[in-house]
Amino acid sequence: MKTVEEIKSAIEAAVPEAAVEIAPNPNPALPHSLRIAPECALAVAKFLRDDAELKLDYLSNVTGVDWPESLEAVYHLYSVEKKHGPVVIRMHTVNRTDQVELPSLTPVWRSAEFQEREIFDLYGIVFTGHPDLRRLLMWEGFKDHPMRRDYVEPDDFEYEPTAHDEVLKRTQTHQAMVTSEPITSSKGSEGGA
Amino acid sequence: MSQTPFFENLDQIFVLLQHWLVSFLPTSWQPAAGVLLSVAAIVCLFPALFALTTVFERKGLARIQNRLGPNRVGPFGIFQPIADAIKSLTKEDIVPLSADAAVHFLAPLLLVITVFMGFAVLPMGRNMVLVDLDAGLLFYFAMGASSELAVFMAGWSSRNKYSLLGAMRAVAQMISYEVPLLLSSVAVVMITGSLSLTKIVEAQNQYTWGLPHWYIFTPWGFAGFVMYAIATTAETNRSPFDLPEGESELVAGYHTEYSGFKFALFFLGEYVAMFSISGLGTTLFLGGWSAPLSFLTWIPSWIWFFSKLMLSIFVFIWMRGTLPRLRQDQLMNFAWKFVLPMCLVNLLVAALWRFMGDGWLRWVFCSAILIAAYAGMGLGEMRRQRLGPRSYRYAE
Amino acid sequence: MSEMQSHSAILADKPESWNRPAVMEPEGEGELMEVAMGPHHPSTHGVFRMDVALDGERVMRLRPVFGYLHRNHEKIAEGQSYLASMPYTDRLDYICPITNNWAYALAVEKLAGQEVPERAEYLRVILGELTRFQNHASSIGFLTQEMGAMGTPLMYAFREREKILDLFEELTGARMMVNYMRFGGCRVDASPGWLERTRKVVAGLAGFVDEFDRLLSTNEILMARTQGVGVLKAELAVNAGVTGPMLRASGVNYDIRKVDGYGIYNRFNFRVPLGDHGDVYDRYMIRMLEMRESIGILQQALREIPAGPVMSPTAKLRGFRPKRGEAYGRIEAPKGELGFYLISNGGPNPYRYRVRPPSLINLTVLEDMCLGVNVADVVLIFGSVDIVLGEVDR
Amino acid sequence: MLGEGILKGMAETAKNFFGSYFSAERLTTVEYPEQRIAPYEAARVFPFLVFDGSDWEAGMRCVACQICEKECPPKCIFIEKSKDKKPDALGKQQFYPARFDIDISVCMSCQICVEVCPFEAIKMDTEYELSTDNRFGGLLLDRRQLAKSNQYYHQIHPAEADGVDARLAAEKAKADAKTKITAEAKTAAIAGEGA
Repeated sequence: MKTVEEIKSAIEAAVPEAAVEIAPNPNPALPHSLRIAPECALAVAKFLRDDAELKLDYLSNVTGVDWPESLEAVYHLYSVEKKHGPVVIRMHTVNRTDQVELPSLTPVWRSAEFQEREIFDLYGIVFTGHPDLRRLLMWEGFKDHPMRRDYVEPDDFEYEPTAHDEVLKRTQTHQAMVTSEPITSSKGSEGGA
Repeated sequence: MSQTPFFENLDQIFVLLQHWLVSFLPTSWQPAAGVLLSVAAIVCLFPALFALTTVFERKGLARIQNRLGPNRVGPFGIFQPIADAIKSLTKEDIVPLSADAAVHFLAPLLLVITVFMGFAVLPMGRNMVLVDLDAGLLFYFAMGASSELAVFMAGWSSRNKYSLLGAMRAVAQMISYEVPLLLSSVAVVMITGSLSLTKIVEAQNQYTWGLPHWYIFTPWGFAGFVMYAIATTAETNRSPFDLPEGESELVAGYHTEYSGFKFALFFLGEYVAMFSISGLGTTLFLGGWSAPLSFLTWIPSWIWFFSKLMLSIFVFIWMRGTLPRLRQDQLMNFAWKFVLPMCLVNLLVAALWRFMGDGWLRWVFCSAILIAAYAGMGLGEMRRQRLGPRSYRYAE
Repeated sequence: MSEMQSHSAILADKPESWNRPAVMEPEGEGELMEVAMGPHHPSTHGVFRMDVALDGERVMRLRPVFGYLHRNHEKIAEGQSYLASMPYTDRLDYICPITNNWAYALAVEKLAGQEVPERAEYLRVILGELTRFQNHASSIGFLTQEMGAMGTPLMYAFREREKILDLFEELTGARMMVNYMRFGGCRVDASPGWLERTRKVVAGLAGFVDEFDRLLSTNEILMARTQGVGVLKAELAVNAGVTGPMLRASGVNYDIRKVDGYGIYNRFNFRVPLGDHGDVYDRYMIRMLEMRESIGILQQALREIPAGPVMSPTAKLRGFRPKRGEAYGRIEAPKGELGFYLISNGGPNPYRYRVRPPSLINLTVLEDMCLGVNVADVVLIFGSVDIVLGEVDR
Repeated sequence: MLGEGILKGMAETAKNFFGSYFSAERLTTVEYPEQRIAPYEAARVFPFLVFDGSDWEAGMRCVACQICEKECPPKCIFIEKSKDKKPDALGKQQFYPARFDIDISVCMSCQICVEVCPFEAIKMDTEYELSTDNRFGGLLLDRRQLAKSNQYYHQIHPAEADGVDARLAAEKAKADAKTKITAEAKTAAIAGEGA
């Protein structure tokens, strides 16, 4: 199995226009990953899958990560034929608000189909070229993306007898909205439930 | 026939009882009253048997699956059907808004009525037959065939996709299996030379060396019985042919939209159909009410009839506990490409049997034809569909 | 849709049939019948829906709909400490909680560079293989249940599962929600009596597999229903990320126990059965054969288990803060590759916590396998994938 | 091939049918309300608070450190720390929980509170018949309902409780030795001062 640096040079040799950089992982648990510019991602992915030496034919895991300045999609690749891996590739969006498009890798690895839908659903990354980009876990018509760190939970009040900290605060704001009578501690709300 | 009068009376107890009761009435009323009494007896007896069978079925299935089964209502759970009856009577009777209410209401009634009509010609013991029709078998099949209408009415009127799919499956299946059902019975008619069910039983009620002359103990009778049993299972929508109700596919098939008492009627109809069709099978192939060994003839005939009936019910339950179900197209293929040809071969064999006369040669010859046909067709079909056990390799 | 065109241009030199399921055309005139199978359909476990378009009884289109059991497990885990997510992993694939524990513990141990004592590794293998055994047995039971076998095989499977769950309860205190593994070992040690009882149970398991074999393997109806149904080609299976017995039934030799040799699997002698047809029958048989291999592994592990501690002395329970960085830990769970992807920013909570659910990803090819088959086979194919909705929806 | 697979299966179910009447191995059902299985020693249902001695309030081991409240995955524990301090079993002045509630409708029996508790104050109960007709109040246990004696703990988890007692005794001995040393040092210091 090639090292990450060798893979990088192999990609650059095969796909000259590709912009690939190594994103270091401070932890020895997983090799450094390859950050790929979205424009050439499809070509790089195809190279990784079809290259006779790499043969990364199996895309195991696709996931989103919410960084403070951008959204990221992470792909974990293995080879079933050569039994090596993992190679981690990642892609960044430009920002977290309006430029959240990334190319879909579903045309190269079918296993990305549901996982990219899930990322679209939970993180709001729009995968261009995905054959069927709909929400996966949340329902159609749901607003917002729950896995983002700035996601605000809706005010769906649920009685909890041991409300404390955040839950108590939420309970109180909800009660303030619904009734004029605020509750002070958790025991006080027992009658209202 | 060395029967003591006591056992003879016991054998005829129901007949005597009926005569005694009717004798209080004027002579001109007597035939009608006699019939009414018998009808009442049948209409009471089989639902009771149905109630018992449901609890036996649940317990039997439970034991097959290493469970205890219902054991909470009464000793050994024997009163479970009463609790079930109360439950289904008190449940809300839901009719879907878009359903055709009249047809939706009539379907379970029609099913139950047609199913009970079949009992009119079944001899349930010596001299115990409601109407001894000369063409009893024909009447029976005519009645059996009309139950398909009820099933289709139920599926169609419910306006539910699962009901409709279930009804379509049920009708296709029941019509397909009607053919082998009839053809396997025809062999019996050919040998006996009569359509009267009483005559068919009489023909089997003879003994050689203490062994009975039941048709199942002949090559053609055995093959006919197997084909009849397969067709019966399909006709009554029992596992492994329970596609019309296939729970994992069609929720509950044609009675998806029935609840409460109407659902109970469907349930009743199905079980009573099972009794009646096993009763017919008993009559045709298992010697009806005749005893299995000549020295057992002192036991009343109706006991033999009902024992054989319950035995076949047990086999139904046993199969239900073991077998997965077939698919619709496989079921149809099986009917038309295997059971039907086998029935035709069996007709041929029955004819041979009749004309070859006594002797061991006809046993060998008839059995050989049947076994060859069975194995040839079965293996051919398995090979054509590429079915069979497989071997597996291991990676290092 | 210029974006789409550029994609197809890039892929033009190698047309891939596995990119999308084929589009089915109905025969003759007439409309398609849209049937929603689920979420209240008896075969869909109550929390799954398949929107099926039927031409007669033939499936023309199939859309799985998820999310009925979604509780955002990942978000919950990102809001609490590493340890507090351990009991939640029990509830992913609730048929095999031990392997979920194991995969999560493995990922965190990689992240923290934590060693695991020998005896704990053996206990993990023993419990993991017991879990695999009972999962395969009950999944075959569910499959035959959906084939209409009145639950008899399922009940036999549950009879054996009961014995295994009793062992789990005795050791961990709970039958299903075991919460057994910790980062750097296992929570409690097994007593000699427990090991002895486990040996006794394992000795009886082979007889149970034989019973299953007699009951089902040569049954003509089962063969007719499953052979040639729901065929999955090896290329598509690999490309779609299908793992576990389903992948091996398609003839692909990929078992993470062999490939990664995580834990101490390198020490055990076992074989990987492979199917040649990739149909439902192969999936069934691969599970049967894997059960037999599991018994072999169990016997070896129970013979060789050493004495010693079950928790590494360096393991930390309170104030556990792994190093910065990311880790991906994966194991061969009974249903396929179960992976946990963790990003740590050095804090007490994971920055990113991701579960790679085998059940969800194995369903990617559901439509491909179901197109053109009878509606009764949809249920069967769905059953042969062997999913648990707790893991699909998370 | 020709139906013998079906017959083999039928034979197998027949064996189970009759076997279930004779073999306890096959018929594993326990008829619950009449028959009960004794819970395993490791069994865990919901947590309870251990107290020493006979007075539940005085003997409560919990010092309201709130670690379990923080670590509880479903956040079902609610603790209010007392304003004052009381002497604990070792005679040290400690806070005590003015309120300690566990909502067992939320609790998922994971035992993490038990593992993280440094004071051996919270343990798992084996009592499982806890259904009540009061959905909210009945499933919210306060510290009075949660308090169970150390004898009870010994009764349900004998081996575990012995270990805990030994550990506590060792700690106490250490603490005693320490106080003795400090006391000696103190007296020595006083003596030194005097001299």
